[in-house]
Amino acid sequence: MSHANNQAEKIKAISGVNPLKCMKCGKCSATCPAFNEMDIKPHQFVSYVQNGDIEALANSKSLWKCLSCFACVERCPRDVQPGRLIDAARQIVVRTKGQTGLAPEEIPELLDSEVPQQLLVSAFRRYRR
Amino acid sequence: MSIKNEEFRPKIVAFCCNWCSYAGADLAGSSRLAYPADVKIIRVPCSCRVNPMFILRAFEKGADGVILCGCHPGDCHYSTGNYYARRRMTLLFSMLDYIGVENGRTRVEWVSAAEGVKFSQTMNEFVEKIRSLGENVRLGDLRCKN
Amino acid sequence: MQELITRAKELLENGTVARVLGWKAGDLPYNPEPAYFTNAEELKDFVYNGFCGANLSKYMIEASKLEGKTLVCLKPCDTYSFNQLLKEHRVDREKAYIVGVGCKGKLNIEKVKSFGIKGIESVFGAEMTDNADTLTFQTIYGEKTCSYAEAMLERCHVCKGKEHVIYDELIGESKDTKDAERFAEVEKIEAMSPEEKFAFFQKELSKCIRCNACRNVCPACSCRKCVFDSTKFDSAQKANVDSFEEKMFHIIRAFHVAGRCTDCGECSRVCPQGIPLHLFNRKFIKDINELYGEFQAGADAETKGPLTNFTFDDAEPSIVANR
Amino acid sequence: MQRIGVFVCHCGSNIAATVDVKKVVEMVQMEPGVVHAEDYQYMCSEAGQAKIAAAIHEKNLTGIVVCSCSPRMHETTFRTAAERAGLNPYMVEIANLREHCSWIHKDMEEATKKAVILARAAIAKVNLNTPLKPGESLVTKRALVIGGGIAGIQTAIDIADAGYEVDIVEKTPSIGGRMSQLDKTFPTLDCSACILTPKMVEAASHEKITIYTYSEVDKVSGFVGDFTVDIRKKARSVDATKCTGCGVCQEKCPSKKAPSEFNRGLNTRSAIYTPFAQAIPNVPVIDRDACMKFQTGKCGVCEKVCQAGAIDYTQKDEIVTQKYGAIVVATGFDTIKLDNYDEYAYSQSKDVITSLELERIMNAAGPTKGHLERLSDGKHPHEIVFIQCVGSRCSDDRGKSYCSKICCMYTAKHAMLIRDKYPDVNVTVFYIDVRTPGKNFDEFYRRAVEEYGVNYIKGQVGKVIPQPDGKLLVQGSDLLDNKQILKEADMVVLATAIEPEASVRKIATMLTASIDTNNFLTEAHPKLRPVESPTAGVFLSGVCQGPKDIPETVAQAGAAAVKAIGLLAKDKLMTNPCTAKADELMCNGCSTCANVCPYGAISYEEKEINDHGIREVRRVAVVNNALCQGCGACTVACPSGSMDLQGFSNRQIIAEVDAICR
Repeated sequence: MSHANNQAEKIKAISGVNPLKCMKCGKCSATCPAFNEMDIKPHQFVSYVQNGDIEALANSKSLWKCLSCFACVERCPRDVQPGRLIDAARQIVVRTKGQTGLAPEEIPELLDSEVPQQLLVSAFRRYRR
Repeated sequence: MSIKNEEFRPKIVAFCCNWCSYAGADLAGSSRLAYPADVKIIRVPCSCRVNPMFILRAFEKGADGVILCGCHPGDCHYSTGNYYARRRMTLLFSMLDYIGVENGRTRVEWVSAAEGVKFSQTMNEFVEKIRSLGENVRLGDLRCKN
Repeated sequence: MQELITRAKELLENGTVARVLGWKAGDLPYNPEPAYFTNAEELKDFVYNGFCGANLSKYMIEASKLEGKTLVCLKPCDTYSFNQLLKEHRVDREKAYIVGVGCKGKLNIEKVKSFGIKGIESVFGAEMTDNADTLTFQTIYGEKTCSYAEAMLERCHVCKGKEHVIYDELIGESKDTKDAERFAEVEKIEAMSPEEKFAFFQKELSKCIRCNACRNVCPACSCRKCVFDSTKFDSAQKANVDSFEEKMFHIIRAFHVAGRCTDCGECSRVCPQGIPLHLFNRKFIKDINELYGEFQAGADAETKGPLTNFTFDDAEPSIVANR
Repeated sequence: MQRIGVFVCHCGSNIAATVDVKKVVEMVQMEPGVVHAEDYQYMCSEAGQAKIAAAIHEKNLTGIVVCSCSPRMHETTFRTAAERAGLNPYMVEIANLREHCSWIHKDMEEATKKAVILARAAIAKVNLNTPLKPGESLVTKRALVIGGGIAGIQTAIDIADAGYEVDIVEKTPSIGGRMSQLDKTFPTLDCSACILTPKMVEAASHEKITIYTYSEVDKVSGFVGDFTVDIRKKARSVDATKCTGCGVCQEKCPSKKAPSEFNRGLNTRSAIYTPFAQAIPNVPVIDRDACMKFQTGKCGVCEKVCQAGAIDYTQKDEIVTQKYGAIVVATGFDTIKLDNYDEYAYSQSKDVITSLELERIMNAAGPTKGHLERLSDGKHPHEIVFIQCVGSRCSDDRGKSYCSKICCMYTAKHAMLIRDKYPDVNVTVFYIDVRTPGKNFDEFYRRAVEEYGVNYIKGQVGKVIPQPDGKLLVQGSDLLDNKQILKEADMVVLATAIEPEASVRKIATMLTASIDTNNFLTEAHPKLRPVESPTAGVFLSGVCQGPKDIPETVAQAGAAAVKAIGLLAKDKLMTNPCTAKADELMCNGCSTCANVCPYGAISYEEKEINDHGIREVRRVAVVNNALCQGCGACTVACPSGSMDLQGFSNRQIIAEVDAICR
């Protein structure tokens, strides 16, 4: 198995998402609040994973623009859950960089009372594994 | 008695209802979806035709596993047969478990006429399970063994 | 007991009933046996005491075919069996005059003997009128005593209650003798490993001599012809030769009465080999209660039995492996 | 002892390539009862069948085992062949050496071994077979159609035209169904009512058709050719024989607050009402829940104004019991509830509507008299957004997994009609795919785009946000431009998924007709028997079987009618002889078997029984062979084993078990 394929398989395994279920309706992109910030749009994300182009995803801006609000996950009619795919892609990138996670003791000093609750929650979602 | 070092080939009886599971088995056949030859199918009109006596009889005569296949709940050709079969088999299996027969020698699976793949998969799994359990010694009648 | 005899005489005399189905004294002080009485003269032998464990409801199948009504003495738990038979059209309600007799727990002579009380000549404390908690035995080795409760049949320790579920009149006081968990024994076996379970039943069932006493006494096992005597299953007249035979017999017997067995405990009471046969029936009852909702066979004569009923979302048989 | 002949088929190389057929022939000859065994290239061919016939004559065979393909394939062939040769057809059993053996195994030795075992099991069974004779049952020459929409109407007319009596049962006060609610129809744009009304009139005036409106099927018993059905005629509170249909009662009725079902609740109707002007019959009903007379006892206006004296407050539900030979289900569809789709703001804004509601708005008899206006403020809209696939093609439990099939076309229709009538209105359609297979369908859609300038955007809408000024902000995506779109609209129309009418579940249960997880009725075969239910004598017409448009519905309605006519044309039906049978000597009369019988085929008789010299009257089970379908549920429920199934008896199955485990 090639490296790219391997990465795609990993993303599927981590997210538990089968991108083949996508019927390309674009409801994820329609619903995404960070759409305009993204270079690779949520629905494209799914097909990138399907086609195994993880390299592009890893280098994309979108990876870090996703708010993990999971509106796309909630509304996707096919249970494809693009948000989870993005989350999984982040995991891959983070792992390759050797940053396996956030230590609990590091959290308090990173906290800012101005930070919105949702961001915190999504950060935990992102890093606690 | 069979020679010890020979590979264990279980005897497996599969009761299949005529309308769904037997047709599912036919579809597995026409789709060439292989499963071990250890499985022998008996056609019954409905899963509710299968008397616990038949299952115990099979074990008595040396079967190592018995599986019952019927239409999915809600799809019974006779509308309610599999619901009765479901209760009967649940209680029977529970009793077999209670008297110490290994779990897994009996199984119920709902297989529709369109599920050739499922039929084949189920049989492969079941044969695998029975092979791992080995010969049925707890229920067999020694006189019936070859 | 006297009240019972007086009333029976009255009903016989005024023609309400043609006979009385009760118990008469046996050859020993602790083995009364079921009997018919057709007149006041015969009623002199009538007894009713703590040893009258027999469930008389099954006798009503034959009695229903006789001319006239039969007065039948039923203890609270026996009335469940009667109801079940009624549901299955095996007895005729019109042919029965049910006297619900009081019960304060029935005695198990094997239990008494296990206390070392042997050579019994007479018993005190087993009469219905006796309120003593102690049984006193006059034996050839002198006077011996034991606790009434401890000498009770297993079924009385898990008593279904002192209420009669069907009757024409009630005579005598009843007592709820429940002092144990009904499913405790079943749970104990369920907790065993498969090997232990197998060993347990192997040991118990290997005692079976296929005398069919369990089958003959059981009010639910009332088929005109049992499948084990029938040519229709190629299972007829099999001698008890190997370990599988009696397992098959007892599993199928229990299965055939599943959902119909009232848990009257007669099978265990009459087994000459002392096999705890109720453990089979009670396992089914426990499963039925857990999987399909609480069900007491014979609580009424209308409700559909759990094996002739279903719901769309019943548990799958795989639940057995996953429990 | 039987004299059994075993015939092993090569099926060309299908069996013979994997199973050593000669070896099978050799092995089965050692089985008890076998007096003849041979193999042949194609047993099902005429020459093969001739071999069977010859052996029956020469060797006086009493039983046959054919080792061939699945019994589902050729059991009938071989049974017929045996019958022609003078043998009872039920003395034939099939060992399935193809689907269950040669096709799934590769190793010849292993497959041959298994083949021998399968043959042995069949031989063991035949040894216990007994000749069986099918019974006969008469066919009642009358059909019932459940549902009075276009499907039901068409089926009824076709059956009636063939000369058979037909009854239509419709639960609403008028026939007409969903089609009567439509404004125009695609792809011709002709007016729905204009083409439907003549059909309704034809059905109503047909001498062979009886219509029961405001009626429901209460109970069904019996079986193919001989169903008995209880029809509940709900109390109309109006005497149909006296009513002249003048309509004064509806005009004068003071309680006019009930939501109009016909107009999808977009406006109200009176408590006494006919659903629409062309209703058939033109006899109103009183909605007792909405009527002041029934609720408070004070009113009675309709009674006072009715010249014909047709109002009858004391009317009660009436049960009509009728016998039928065939039953056609034509219960139709409804749109799904949108409770699970909050993102489209259906419950928040009156200007977010379903397509069926738009039909009513566009219709001259609708709540806005045919004027396109916003239901919130009555204003003329300038921007309309259509959203496709709302609740269709959805793999979670919020919606339906299937494509509703008709939405692409009716949306094109709506878009086109709006642009045609109101060129000032901009129409935007958000789609996932545009699906237009069908004659003149794609051309129709292309016209909407090319001639009428409807703006189709590939991409789904994520949410609709009602604005304080009454506008609707539609946030969607344009996948081709890779843009997210924010569009202000005045109205949003949802192409809501369709689902089978909810009442079909109950009807399916009564008919013992199988139904799938989406509540669509199942066909006997998805390709080859698409208008028949697996339950004999029950046929499917229209959307109750699956989504379809009007022409398809009408075509299927005709097909269902033909199938029903084919049944009604027969005088007698042969019944399956593999039925349950109670052994009177062993029967306890305990009713356990009757409790599990799905067909009510078991009854009890007090019968004098001679049990080895003892004569007594006993309660014994009696099976009605015409009702029994042979499932065998009773045989297992029976504690004494007195109930047995002919053709699949306890001993036969045990013999098979023994042969396999030997």
